[in-house]
Amino acid sequence: MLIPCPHCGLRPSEEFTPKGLAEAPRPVIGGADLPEDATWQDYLHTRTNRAGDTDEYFHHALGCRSWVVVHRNTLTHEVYGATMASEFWAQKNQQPEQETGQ
Amino acid sequence: MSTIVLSNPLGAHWTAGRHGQAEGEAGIRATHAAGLTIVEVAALPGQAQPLRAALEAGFGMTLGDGQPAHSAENAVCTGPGHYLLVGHDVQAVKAAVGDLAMAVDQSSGRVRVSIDGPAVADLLAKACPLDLRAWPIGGAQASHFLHIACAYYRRSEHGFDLYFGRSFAASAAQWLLDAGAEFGVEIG
Amino acid sequence: MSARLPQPNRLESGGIINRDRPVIFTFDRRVYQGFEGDSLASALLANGVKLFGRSFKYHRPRGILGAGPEEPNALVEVDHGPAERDPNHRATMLEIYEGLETFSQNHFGPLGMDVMEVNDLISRFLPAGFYYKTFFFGGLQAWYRLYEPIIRRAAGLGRPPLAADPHHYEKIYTHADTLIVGGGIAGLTTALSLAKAGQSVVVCEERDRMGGSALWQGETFDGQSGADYVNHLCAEIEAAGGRVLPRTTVFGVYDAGTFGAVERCHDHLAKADRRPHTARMKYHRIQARNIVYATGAIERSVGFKGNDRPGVMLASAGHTFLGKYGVRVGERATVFTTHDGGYGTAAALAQAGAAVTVLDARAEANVVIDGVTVIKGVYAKQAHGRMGLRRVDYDGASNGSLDTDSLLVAGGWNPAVHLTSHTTDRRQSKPVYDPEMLAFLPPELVETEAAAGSVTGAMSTADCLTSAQAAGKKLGGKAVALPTVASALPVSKPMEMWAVPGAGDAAFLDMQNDATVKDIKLSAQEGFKSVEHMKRYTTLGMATDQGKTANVTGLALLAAATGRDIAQVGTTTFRPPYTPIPVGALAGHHRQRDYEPFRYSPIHAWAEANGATFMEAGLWMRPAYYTRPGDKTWLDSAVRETKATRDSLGITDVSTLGKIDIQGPDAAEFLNRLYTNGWKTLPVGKARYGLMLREDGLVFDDGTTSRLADNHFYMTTTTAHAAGVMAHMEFMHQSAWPDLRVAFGSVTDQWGGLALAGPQARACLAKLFPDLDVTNDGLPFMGVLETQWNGFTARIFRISFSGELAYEVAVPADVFEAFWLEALRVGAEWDITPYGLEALNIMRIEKGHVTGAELDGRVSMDDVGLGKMVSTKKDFVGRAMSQRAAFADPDRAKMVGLVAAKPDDKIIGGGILFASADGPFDHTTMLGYVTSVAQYSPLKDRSIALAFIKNASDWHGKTLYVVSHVHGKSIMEVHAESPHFYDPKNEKVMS
Amino acid sequence: MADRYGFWRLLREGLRGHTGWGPAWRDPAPKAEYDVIIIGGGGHGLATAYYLAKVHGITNVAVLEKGYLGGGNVGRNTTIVRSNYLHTGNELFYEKSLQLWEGLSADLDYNVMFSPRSIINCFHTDGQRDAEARRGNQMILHGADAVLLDKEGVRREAPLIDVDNPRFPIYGGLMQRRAGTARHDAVAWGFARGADQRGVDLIQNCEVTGIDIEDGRVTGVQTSRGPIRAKKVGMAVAGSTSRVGALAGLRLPIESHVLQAFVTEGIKPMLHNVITFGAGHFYISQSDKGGLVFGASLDGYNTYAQRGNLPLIEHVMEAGVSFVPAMSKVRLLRSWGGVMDMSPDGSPIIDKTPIDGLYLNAGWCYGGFKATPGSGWCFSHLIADKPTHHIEQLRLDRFKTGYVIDELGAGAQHNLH
Ligand SMILES: Cc1cc2nc3c(=O)[nH]c(=O)nc-3n(C[C@H](O)[C@H](O)[C@H](O)COP(=O)(O)OP(=O)(O)OC[C@H]3O[C@@H](n4cnc5c(N)ncnc54)[C@H](O)[C@@H]3O)c2cc1C
Ligand SMILES: NC(=O)c1ccc[n+]([C@@H]2O[C@H](COP(=O)([O-])OP(=O)(O)OC[C@H]3O[C@@H](n4cnc5c(N)ncnc54)[C@H](O)[C@@H]3O)[C@@H](O)[C@H]2O)c1
Ligand SMILES: Cc1cc2nc3c(=O)[nH]c(=O)nc-3n(C[C@H](O)[C@H](O)[C@H](O)COP(=O)(O)O)c2cc1C
Ligand SMILES: [Zn+2]
Repeated sequence: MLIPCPHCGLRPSEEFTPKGLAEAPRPVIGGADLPEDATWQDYLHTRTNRAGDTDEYFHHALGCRSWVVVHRNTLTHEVYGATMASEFWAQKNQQPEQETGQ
Repeated sequence: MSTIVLSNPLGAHWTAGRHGQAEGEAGIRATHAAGLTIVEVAALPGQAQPLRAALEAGFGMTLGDGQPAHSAENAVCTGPGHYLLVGHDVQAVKAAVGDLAMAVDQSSGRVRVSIDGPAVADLLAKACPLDLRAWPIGGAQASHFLHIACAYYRRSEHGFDLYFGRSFAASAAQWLLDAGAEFGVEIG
Repeated sequence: MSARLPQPNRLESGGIINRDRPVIFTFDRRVYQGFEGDSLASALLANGVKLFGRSFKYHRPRGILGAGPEEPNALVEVDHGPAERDPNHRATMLEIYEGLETFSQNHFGPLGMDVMEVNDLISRFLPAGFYYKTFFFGGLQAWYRLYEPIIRRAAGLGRPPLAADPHHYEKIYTHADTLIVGGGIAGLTTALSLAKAGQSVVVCEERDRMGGSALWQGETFDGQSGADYVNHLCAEIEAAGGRVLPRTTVFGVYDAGTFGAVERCHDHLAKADRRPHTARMKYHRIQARNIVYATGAIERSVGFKGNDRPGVMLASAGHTFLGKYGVRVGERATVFTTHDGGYGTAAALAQAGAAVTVLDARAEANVVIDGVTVIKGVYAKQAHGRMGLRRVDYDGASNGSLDTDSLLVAGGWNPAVHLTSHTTDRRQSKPVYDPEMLAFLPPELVETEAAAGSVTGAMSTADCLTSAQAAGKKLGGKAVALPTVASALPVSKPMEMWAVPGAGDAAFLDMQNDATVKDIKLSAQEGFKSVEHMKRYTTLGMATDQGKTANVTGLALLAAATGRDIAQVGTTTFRPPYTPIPVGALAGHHRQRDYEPFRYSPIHAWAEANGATFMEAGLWMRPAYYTRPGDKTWLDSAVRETKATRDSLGITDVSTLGKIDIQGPDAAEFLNRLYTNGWKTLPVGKARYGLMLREDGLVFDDGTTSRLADNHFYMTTTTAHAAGVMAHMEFMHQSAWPDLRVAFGSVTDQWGGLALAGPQARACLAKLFPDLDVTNDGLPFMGVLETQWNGFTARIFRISFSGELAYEVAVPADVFEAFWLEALRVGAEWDITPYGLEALNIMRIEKGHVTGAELDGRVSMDDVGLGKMVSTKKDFVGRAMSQRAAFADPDRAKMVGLVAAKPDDKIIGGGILFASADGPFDHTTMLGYVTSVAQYSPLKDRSIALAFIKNASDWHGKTLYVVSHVHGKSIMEVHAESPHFYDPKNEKVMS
Repeated sequence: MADRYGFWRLLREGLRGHTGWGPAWRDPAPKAEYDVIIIGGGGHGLATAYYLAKVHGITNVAVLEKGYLGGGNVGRNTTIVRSNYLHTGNELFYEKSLQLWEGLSADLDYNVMFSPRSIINCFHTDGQRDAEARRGNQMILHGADAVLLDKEGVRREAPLIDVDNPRFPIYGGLMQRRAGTARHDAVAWGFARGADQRGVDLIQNCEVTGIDIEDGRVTGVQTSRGPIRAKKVGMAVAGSTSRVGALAGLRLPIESHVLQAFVTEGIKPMLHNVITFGAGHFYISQSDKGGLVFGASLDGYNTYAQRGNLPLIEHVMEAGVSFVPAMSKVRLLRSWGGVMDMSPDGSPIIDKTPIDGLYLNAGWCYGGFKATPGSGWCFSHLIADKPTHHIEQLRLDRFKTGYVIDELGAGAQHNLH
């Protein structure tokens, strides 16, 4: 598998460490308040785990050390692109979610 | 001060002279630069462009664009807004980057081995996953050398600088000699 | 050059072997001669050898079926000796060289008299899956001790090597625009078309040379022989910058244009000719935008009784031995064919002087060849001749018997579609059955793929060339001038005959695994109707050849047995590797010593020279203890080092700790979010102990972090977690808090660090830094100073892991060895003693400090007594989840200290705690467990330990029992107390 | 039972040309309604149906399988059976399962070839030894067996292991003698035949495409072969858990990852035990046919494709040759993958769902083959409203409460387990 690191370009997957699906952002907490339990469950444990298009965290550990969110298909292993993790959630908030995959 | 002997990070096998295949011209010539100043610079969020401008202004270098990115001979780009500045005074670098970036001395932390010679492409094909055809002279890439993280800088058609973490350098040196044995390695 | 030995089946001329280079080799210790360019199979056939091996299950005598990688029968062992022995070489792929030694396999007794052949006699009791139905009488022990060992001994083919492989292997990253798989005429033509268009191409050919069928079919190309024309094509491809790699099997297709190929570099060379420093095999990880499947087609046999007898082979194999090697496989040959193609082989054999009869399954066939008898409308009913074919019975429109020494079967062609379906899920399509061609053809290909040659179902060479032209065009190639082919090879579609009427027992499909026509029927009868069930039940296609000649026939017969179409039945899944490849070839360089890199401290060489024994942690080699004269055991060393430190002065290397430099206006805020405690108020010039949780609320790592300036921190982590902490920080910063104005980098390798510990630590430090105020006021506990040592930056941290008055001093790694030696020199006055991890372990256990043994990823802050280190005024990683019910459960085990009741007892790590020595010992009565043990604590003059136990503080002052069943059910009395045995008020570290 | 297997039967059939063997299971058309539907004809689904019929007398049961029986992970795993767990939540369950394995062939009248050839987990440091000693002790306290071997003990048991490995020397190993391997396909087929004989309908090529729920209660399923009503529905779909769960509107704590496995050409016996190489997450055994069967860790990325990629393959081979140097020349015959239902703590879930009558059996990661009989046993009890203590801690809500069962201590990241 090749992963298009936004900084480095197409690189073989062994340079990356995958972490898991990026389905929900880390809940933001103001001060000492705890968020709803469900948001934390969504962040840490529960997953839609779609068979089709997904977003997934990869760390370019043997490369530029960026965390990237890779947009890919879990049925075909097609990779559509990748976004820097640092930009991913901000961009996501701007665009209404497009429902793709199955 | 100058009486202090810098210790050799490359291990006992890295000795001057010919290694591996002994006949003919050495396929690989390798050198290690001891005592080189290396400063790691990392831009704060949003400051990558200003940092680049500051480096270009401060050191009169041109940092190219595109992939592989933003490198000059003594400014090796290893990540977004991330450089190894080589051969510059540590304080001068700190002064140049000011509040735009982290700057930290890595002169001891990184080891540079430079390789050259007709078999360099064949050697790299054993160790580095990157396609040399898409790698311009003057381009830097952060990748790996066999299993060891390595930042590369391409100086010329056959000339590459390899930057390893110091604690890995002895294994890297050993593996470089293993992979190069077929071609003959001359350590200068 | 040695004398010529007779080779009875070798023709005077013909073939592309080098007759000027005779080669001597052995098979089962008999000496034979062949020629350079021979395969073991061709050379032995030339010498009249028919028997090559024994089948897997019934131990039937077997000869040669194919001439290439499809060969199921003729597997041999090469070389001997525990390390050199190399089993399961296909004789058809093994090139002979001077001095080659080969041995037949899988027989008990000589190859000709294998006692295991009784299996063949009782084969009627050993149908497919027989073992599922029996062998359970007597229960588990009977199976394990009685039946299974018998099955095991019988299983397997070759004998395994029993020592490390002396050869070396390499991985090569190979890049190209287009990979062409198959160096036949089609692959080469496509390659040339692409190379001419400026693409970089690599052509991989599994066999010993490029050319494929063109090397034996006897056709001419613009008047040139096949071999010459192939050489011409290769030269042109190379001239255009392309590469051709013979002896290179493309074994698998992976995602995004990644392909695996293995090149055999040594196996064909005499040992003296193998260049030193070069690899036996090269594994090419190929990255290419496009792929061309030009893999050709593999011939199939027909199911009839005795179709496995030595002397029965595929027509294309017999033809290859003749055309490529100049070996005539028989004098009285019979060709059994279902299509016109068999006549080409018949003609070639007749021309070579054999008496040939063709049995044509078709009633109306109209190919006529001079001197060849043709019997139409008949099929081979049974072949006779246990050790070598003698006779074949035929039946059908007429019946009779023929005396014959070779039977060449042309049952049709199976395009080698394997690679096209390694990533079927990518296209959601599988190979498609073409009922006209009676073959599975490649599925519809995507734009980066093309297929060329007989793999597409094209039959004549001219059609193959046209398809190659088209494949080149699809991928952007230039037109190439196609040669005029002069061919005497008739082609036609085959007649559908998978097995002859009445075939059952002893009509073999999978020759190696002995799966018969009958087994397929039985499988269907027993409800194993899915093709995958049939495969697994009969093991058809699961042998070393992966059913290259058998699979399609098997599923066609299954279709018939279950009343379905072949297309409905479908194929089983093709999987990598295409043909078997040594495990070692894929491991390449990274094995044993070189499995992973070592990380070395800057004083590694010094430690090695000074008696250190090392311990691995996070790839680092860390000194565990230094053996000195008088130390009898490691414990002697560790206790000596401990006492010296506690009494006077110890020194240890802490260079391996993870170190992270953190800078930026939000650095303190960043730390606040990473650590559980507060960081904003930490003054410049001070260090603080910090605990990091994972997001699930459990402890991740600990360490001290120092504030060097308002916006500048220096963090340390444990050695084992350094890489993980760095990745975690990068993740949190980039994914959760990208706006925090902070940047950081690992400086682990930049700094060498040592700790001076013990009552004389301050005196020693003062001597190292004479200009510095290192008094308790000048450098108080948790104080940090940055200074110079011989012109190099030095950082001094007054922190202590050992529990003694201690300082950690870091200097750049380049000068660390010099600094270390200097410390040893000035410390000599106080008998400075280097100590390793074992002594450190004793001291930190005495002090009640935790390490990875306690922080095992399952404990909370509270569990290790650090629950107070939580700032409730802020968010931090793990805070939310540590509010979950389980964290407040009073039953959670927490840390406690243990002291052995008897001075000579050594507490056992991993022992379980119970309240009573009398049991019962089970999971309901267990209270806790031991994590870290000091086998001897000078402080307590006996063994002590850290442990976790329910209601920990209730146990202080009470007696417990450490029980370890895995240590001979040892039961040991211990006393529980606070884990902070040593200097609980921290007077020493503050002194 | 009418169609009993055994030596004499084989002899008789051998003499009369094997014409008397009936189908191992029927090929029934789905009925309109069942008491219980099990989704998934893998090991767990088939075992659940078998025990529902055998132990609870509930025979109006259908197992719906989208492909062919046993074609999922039960048919593609490395067949290791063991009960060497640390935590009570797992050990109670897996030891029960191991005990069922020990009598399984006789119980099923089908030779599943369970072979207690022992497993040895090798360790490389003193700290790891203590952790393994603790595990061994806890196993014994739960009624299992364990032996702590030193370096020489490992050498004796498995002479081809490179215990003196210069990179990661082996200090010793934790051995469980009762552990071993079984013939994967036979397990699926044996349970299938046993269930079928007791009246269970095994329906192949029948994909569940919807789960019908009325008023919070399950009423049936939609399938590629039409709707089927049911009073209770049990999910045992391993790698497809999230997809099937979604049909009932459930979002579950599961990611799908691929684990690759490898088999070499058959060779004469060279390894007796199942052995694992801690430093490389590598494990290996030799099958009765003579193939070395081995694997290591996940590829790491999420996928539903039953295949992996080269970087992991290279890693596995490197670890293998480092651990068992003699395997370098042995040829790899085939490699494949299976889709794992990875839970956040690496331990399974056998529990009710928030929907009445819908039951969940999932989270098997790469350890569910050994669980097959135990899982079927416990799941059938749960569905029959007689839950057993073995699954007390394998709860779905444990991620909310924090009572996770984390054998590795790796934390809430699915692909680390
Ligand atoms: C490579 C590999 C190695 C492994 N090694 C081991 C090991 O050594 N030891 C061990 O204990 N475990 C091992 N495992 C894990 C073990 O195989 C699994 O955990 C276990 O088999 C899962 O349970 P199962 O048998 O019921 O799953 P499966 O056999 O996968 O059964 C699930 C079934 O559900 C079906 N299904 C899915 N969706 C639907 C639908 N919508 N409708 C109808 N049917 C559906 C599937 O087709 C499948 O047949 C390994 C797994 C793999 C992949
Ligand atoms: N009637 C038919 O279907 C039929 C059958 C056989 C041959 N032919 C003749 O074959 C010629 C066609 O040439 P072609 O090039 O299509 O086939 P070919 O058989 O000549 O060449 C294919 C080559 O691909 C190689 N190969 C296959 N899989 C490989 C892999 N995974 N890795 C590396 N190499 C691999 C084979 O070793 C073979 O040499 C024509 O002359 C045609 O007449 C036709
Ligand atoms: C324990 C075990 C042993 C296997 N042995 C063989 C074998 O000897 N030959 C073979 O071709 N495949 C063997 N396989 C692999 C199967 O052929 C098949 O690849 C696997 O079950 C996955 O199915 P799939 O490839 O059809 O997807 C074995 C599989 C397992 C689980
Ligand atoms: Zn990158």
